[in-house]
Amino acid sequence: MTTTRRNLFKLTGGAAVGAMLTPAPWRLITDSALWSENWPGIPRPRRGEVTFQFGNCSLCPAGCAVRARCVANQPVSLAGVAAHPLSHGALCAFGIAGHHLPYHPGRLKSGPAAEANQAVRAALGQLRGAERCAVLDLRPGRTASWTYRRAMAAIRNGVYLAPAAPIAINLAAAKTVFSLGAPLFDGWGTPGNVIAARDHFRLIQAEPVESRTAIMADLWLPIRPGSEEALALGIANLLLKEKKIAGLPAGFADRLREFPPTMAAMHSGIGEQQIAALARELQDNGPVLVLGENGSPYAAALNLILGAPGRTLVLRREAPVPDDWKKAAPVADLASVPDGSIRVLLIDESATGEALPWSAIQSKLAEKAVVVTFAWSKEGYGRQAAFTLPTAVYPESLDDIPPAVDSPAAAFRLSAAWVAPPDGVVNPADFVAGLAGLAAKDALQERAAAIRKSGRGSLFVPSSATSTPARDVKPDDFWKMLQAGATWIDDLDANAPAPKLDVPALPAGTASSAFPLVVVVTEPDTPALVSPLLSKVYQESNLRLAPESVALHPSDARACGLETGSRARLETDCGSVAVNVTVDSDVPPGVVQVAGGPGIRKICGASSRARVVRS
Amino acid sequence: MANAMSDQADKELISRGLKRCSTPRFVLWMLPWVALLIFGLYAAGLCLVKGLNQTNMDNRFAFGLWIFLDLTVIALGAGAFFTGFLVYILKLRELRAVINSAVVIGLVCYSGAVAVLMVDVGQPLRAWFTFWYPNVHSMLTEVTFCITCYLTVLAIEYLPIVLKNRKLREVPAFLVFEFQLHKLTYVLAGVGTFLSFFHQGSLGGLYGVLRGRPFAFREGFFVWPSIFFLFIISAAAVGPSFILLTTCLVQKISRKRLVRVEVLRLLGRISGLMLAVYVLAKTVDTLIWINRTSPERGFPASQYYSWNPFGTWILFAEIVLFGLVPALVLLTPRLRARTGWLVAAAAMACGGVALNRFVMTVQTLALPTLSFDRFLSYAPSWQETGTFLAVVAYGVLVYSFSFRYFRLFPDERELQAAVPPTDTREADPILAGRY
Amino acid sequence: MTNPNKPVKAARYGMAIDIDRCTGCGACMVACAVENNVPPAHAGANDRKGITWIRVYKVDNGGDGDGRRSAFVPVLCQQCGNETPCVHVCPQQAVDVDPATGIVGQMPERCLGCRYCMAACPYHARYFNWWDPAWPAGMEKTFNPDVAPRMRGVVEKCNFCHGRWHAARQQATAEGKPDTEPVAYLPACAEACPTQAISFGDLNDEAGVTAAAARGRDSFRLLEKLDTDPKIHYISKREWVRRIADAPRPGDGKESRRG
Amino acid sequence: MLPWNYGFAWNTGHILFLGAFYTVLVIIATTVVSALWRSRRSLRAHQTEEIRWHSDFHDLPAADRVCRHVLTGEFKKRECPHAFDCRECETHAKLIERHPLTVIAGPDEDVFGMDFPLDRYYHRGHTWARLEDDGTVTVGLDDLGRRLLGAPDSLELPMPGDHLTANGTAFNIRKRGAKVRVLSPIDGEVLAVDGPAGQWRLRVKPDSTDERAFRHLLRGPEVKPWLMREMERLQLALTAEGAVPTLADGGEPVSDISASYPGTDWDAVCGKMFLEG
Repeated sequence: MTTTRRNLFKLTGGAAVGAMLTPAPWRLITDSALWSENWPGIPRPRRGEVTFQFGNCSLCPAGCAVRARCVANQPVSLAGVAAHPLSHGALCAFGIAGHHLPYHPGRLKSGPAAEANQAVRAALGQLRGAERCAVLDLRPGRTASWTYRRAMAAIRNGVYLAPAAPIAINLAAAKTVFSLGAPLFDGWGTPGNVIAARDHFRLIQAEPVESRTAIMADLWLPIRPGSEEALALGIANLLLKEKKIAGLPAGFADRLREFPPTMAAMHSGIGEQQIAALARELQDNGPVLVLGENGSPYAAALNLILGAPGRTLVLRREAPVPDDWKKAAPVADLASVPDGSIRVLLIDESATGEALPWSAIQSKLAEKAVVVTFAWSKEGYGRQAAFTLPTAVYPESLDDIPPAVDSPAAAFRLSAAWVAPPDGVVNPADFVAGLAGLAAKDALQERAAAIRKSGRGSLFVPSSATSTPARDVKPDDFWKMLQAGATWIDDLDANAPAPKLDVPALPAGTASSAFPLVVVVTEPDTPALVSPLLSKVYQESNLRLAPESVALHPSDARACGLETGSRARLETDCGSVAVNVTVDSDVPPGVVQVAGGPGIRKICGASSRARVVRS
Repeated sequence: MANAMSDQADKELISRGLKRCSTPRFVLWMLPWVALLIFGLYAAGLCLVKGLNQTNMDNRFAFGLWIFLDLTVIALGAGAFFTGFLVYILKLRELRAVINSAVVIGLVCYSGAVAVLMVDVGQPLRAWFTFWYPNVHSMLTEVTFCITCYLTVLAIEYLPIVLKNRKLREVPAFLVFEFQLHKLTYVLAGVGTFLSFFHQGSLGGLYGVLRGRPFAFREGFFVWPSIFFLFIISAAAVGPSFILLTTCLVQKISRKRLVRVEVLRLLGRISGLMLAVYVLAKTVDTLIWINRTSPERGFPASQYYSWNPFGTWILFAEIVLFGLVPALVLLTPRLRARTGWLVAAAAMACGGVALNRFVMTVQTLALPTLSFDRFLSYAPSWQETGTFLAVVAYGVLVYSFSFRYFRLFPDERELQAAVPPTDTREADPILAGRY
Repeated sequence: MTNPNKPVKAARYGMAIDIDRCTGCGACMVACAVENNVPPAHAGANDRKGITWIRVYKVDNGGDGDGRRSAFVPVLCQQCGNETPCVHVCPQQAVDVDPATGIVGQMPERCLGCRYCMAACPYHARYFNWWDPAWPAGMEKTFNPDVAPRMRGVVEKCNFCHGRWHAARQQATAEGKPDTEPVAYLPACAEACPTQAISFGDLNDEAGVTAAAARGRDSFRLLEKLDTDPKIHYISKREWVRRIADAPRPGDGKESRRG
Repeated sequence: MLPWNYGFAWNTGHILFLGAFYTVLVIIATTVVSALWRSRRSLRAHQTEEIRWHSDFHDLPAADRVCRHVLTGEFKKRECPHAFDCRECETHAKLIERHPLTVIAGPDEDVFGMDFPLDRYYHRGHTWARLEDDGTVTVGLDDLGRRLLGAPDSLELPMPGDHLTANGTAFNIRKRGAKVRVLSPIDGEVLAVDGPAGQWRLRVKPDSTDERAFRHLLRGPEVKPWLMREMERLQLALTAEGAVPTLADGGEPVSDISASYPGTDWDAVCGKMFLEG
């Protein structure tokens, strides 16, 4: 037959129809569905060998143990270590996403290290008279802290400044915990430890707002804002009826007289009988632990009165250090330094701890002072310092984590260092040691050796979840295991003396009318950087107050002319910071509920007062 | 000169003996709508390119303006199928006078709704999945299938109207095809009725089957909840009303008599009849729902109406004010005879059905289901509104075009004999713009 | 997933969440996002446009001042077992219930983004990708390889960490266990909860702690009367907390920032 | 959707749903295809003219579709079911059997001063046909038709050899915007076109000279009543187009009517008179 065009058409047509009858074309269409999955711009997860690594979280002083699931040695998810004697497997929201920090957009990757070094050396060269070179360490007790102290001892007029370490707390020993607004269940101490001990003590929370701790408490006393003092004194009144207590600060007795239970009831809004009952309970149901905001004299006083020292407040030995480290500068308090005397100030904020208001630091600086800060981001003192040098972030930096406040025994553990830090970062300890011509590269290893040599304590190995006496571990294994996330925990020495509890001086009372609002902190102190995924709790739900934001009662908000979402300045006597405002009827009137964040924490100290100004 | 020639060419396209405004005036009339269309297309483009974050919908208000208006528009477009059904199946020949217009309206409504739906879904490229992996238990599948089929039917029904154009008709092939296709229209009308019956219903079913939303959930029989049938009846009721409205509107704008007033009254009567049935059924359904369906699922019906602004007034407005009242007006010959009443009642009927669609869409989503979530509000973004305005403009354009060049109203020519054509030279061009 | 020809001992994975133990810390929400490669919020996102497969709500007893008491309730996909509302409405079978696990699965690659399932869900446990997902440069290194990130315009929700289930199943098979037996595993949220408030397990396993907790006197389920048979059981000793299971009561509509 | 697709199952739901869907598709497709196929067939069969006439006739207002026997008063009212093709109309056959139409040869009828000789058949589209002795048929425009169109602006006549169909287009005429096709009275082949301008005729060789072939045309006694009706229609058309009626007074239509109604839409008038709708 001849191939005319007509035949050709017929052929193709027939072929097409025939093809339709086979599954082939339909299969093709079905598969094309898969192609539409590859939506442009969506990164594909990497593949690789899955391994597990152990370490400790250095985001906060708790230093919880972490198990990282790694793909090709890159941590992709973090979890607690269940059997861990200190953290008991708990990990907070920040810790769980800690492995994102190296990729945080706000993270510093390079800085003027050379220039800073030059400037500092120049300044050191021309120190006049009593002008000092100071290191401000926000998380004392680390090996790095020892390096600083040694360096400062070696440098002329060197001073080592750090916040006073609080007395260790033995939560396990407490039968009653009376908290004056301490965030026991929200970022206090070691979360896992608190939760583990929870079933053994009765928790009484006196706080104006129903914080997470208040919700978890056995008894919540919704006191009037700023009336912690009144309540404490009211209770102290009742407790002190019979016995006299030594060591109470000057003027305490006078202040006590101002607050008989009736007054306390009037101020705090808690019934007089209830206060009496509370006092009785605290007396009968010991051992008692009274917690207040950091440096609250009233909590300390009550602890003293109730005989907490030696029972719930214990003296903690420090982890051993090499003997040749002993000639080190003493730990000094910033307040003890005369004003205008610091010529060179080196601030290490790479390990978050208690933040000091810049105003307090500023007054101590000499003119032409050189301030260098070592930080993850520009958000901290970087705003004021001349030089901000980037440091390795968690989980890049190899550092040790001192025991948390609720750890009665000394501990030594290393922060996780699973990810290689960028080239631009500086190790603050090395920088400072360099100034003093000190070799501190292997400080951690030296200290580990010293600890092992002491033969004290035991070593917990997370991979096997076993504790072995330190003396049974081979010296070089000891260091290896520490690097693999092991924790050394000191033995409790039975015959340790009760700690000397000195109650801080009472603050000058009478709130100034300039700051009408009482500051209530209900969010944990957030690290300088948090994973972008925390948006789940800050932004994509209203579970937590976002960093650098405050919540006000509708009436107060109206008074300040603010509504939800408006920008404002939070002002205290320590300075001011820009914040976002949320209006919330759950916040009692007269209270400004503040979130975490370096900015806010620097200006909001213990029971401070504030005002919110529209900006 | 060229202008005159193009004007002449344009006249050649208009059917013999029909008075239509001059070409420039027609262009003048179309311009604003074209502008609106372009704006709307831009808004829709934003939603397609940047994603649905351009809208004010959110996880709780998963449906918004678009779904509400789609439901309304499709209900109004039901005139096409219902009139077709009456003319070709029930042989109600009087309605021939509006059937063409009805088809165009139907086409506009359905194609517009489908277009908006394409913007509304997050992954329009996957629209065909519904046909490929259909979940036959989903009301939405039923809707998708029926609407696409019916849109095809409408397109085919529209074809003869186009081919009858005076110029096209000169092409023998067109002439013959139109003739043959017209002979088979009754088949399409039948299919259209079948399809419409199901998708109008399943549009209601969409909400009726939401077991998790006791406000919308209804019992029913077999797979169809009661709303399924309510939607069919209400659509059939409001379809003729909408044709009535549009016809009157076109008569006003074009200043012509297009259909005999008896036809309008007939439409009104049919509408009123269906509406009455609807109101009755709706009332019974509501009572059952309040007293059995809702309480059985743990939701006392009273609470739905205690969140402002959705008080019981909305129930009253839906059933009585915009249901019973127009139904009675349309069923009262004396009132029906008065064009004012006729039109007003038809408008109210349309409003009532729109309100019903609004309630089913917006109130359903606004009401809290968990004891600890809140009553939510929602306001459409300009992109959402713009997208819908595009559909409106598109509708006006298509209709105006069809009205100018095709015979939408067969009786127009005979009727124009009766009224001496008014001189509109000094009248406002848009109003006088008789397309 | 499972071979339908084999007789499968079906599991009914579920949770028993002890509200009295929940501190509202949010670890579960973050852990979930980490595990399932959920992107961080777009700048324009809020609590109504965000994606949190598990969301902790703050609830209260409606009291004022001293009488006010609150609690935290984690809400995730309730994995309804009876006429699952979302499954029946999806027009293209992007949602299904795995008979072997009872888990309600969402197939983002087949999802059209019509959001009908979201309208159908009484627990608001489904989330739509309103934006193109975006991560800070380099953060994609931390993706979980077992879960594919979703694209814009599709719905997603909790699937009891299906990736983990799959891994567990593979391991079981590798260990030579019959693949008709349910496997034990732990979703990210349950693993992350510092107070172990979330207990996860097979509800068919009568002896299991989860099943036992779910049977307990103080256990309840949200909107049980809707008869969707949710597999998330909540536990609280407090009577007022147990009442959150009921339909909303008008007048309680307090404008709280929480939740 | 298809048995080998994901999620397909041989259960009632699928069978019912997809069954219905496919049925609908098939019905729609068949409708369109059969319409196409039929039109192809009619095009092949050169039925275009016939179809055009039918579709025109279908669009005529009912008043213009009346049966010829209504004109003569035999019926009160009756619509022509055969599109003016009485050749297959039994009713017509019976009626003319009962009393045949006899043409009384005599002086030509004078109607409104127009001449309508009775020696010929008239088509309702204003053409006439006369059977010549040589068996050919002469076809021409009748007097009213001529007066309506006057001197045409343009004229399309068929070529010799073209085939005409009864009720099909005989020729097209343009006049003052009016564009009308004039219907052919009979089937036949055009032999020649002659005659002076405006007076031209078509000489047609009819397919059959049998009486049946002319049965659908008006004759003798039918002419006058028909013409009277035509004048009414013309008047109606003119008023509809807004002209002042002048014929009512029996005034004779001038040789070129269009000239006396400059304002009117002549296209519409002619369309009506030449049954083009």
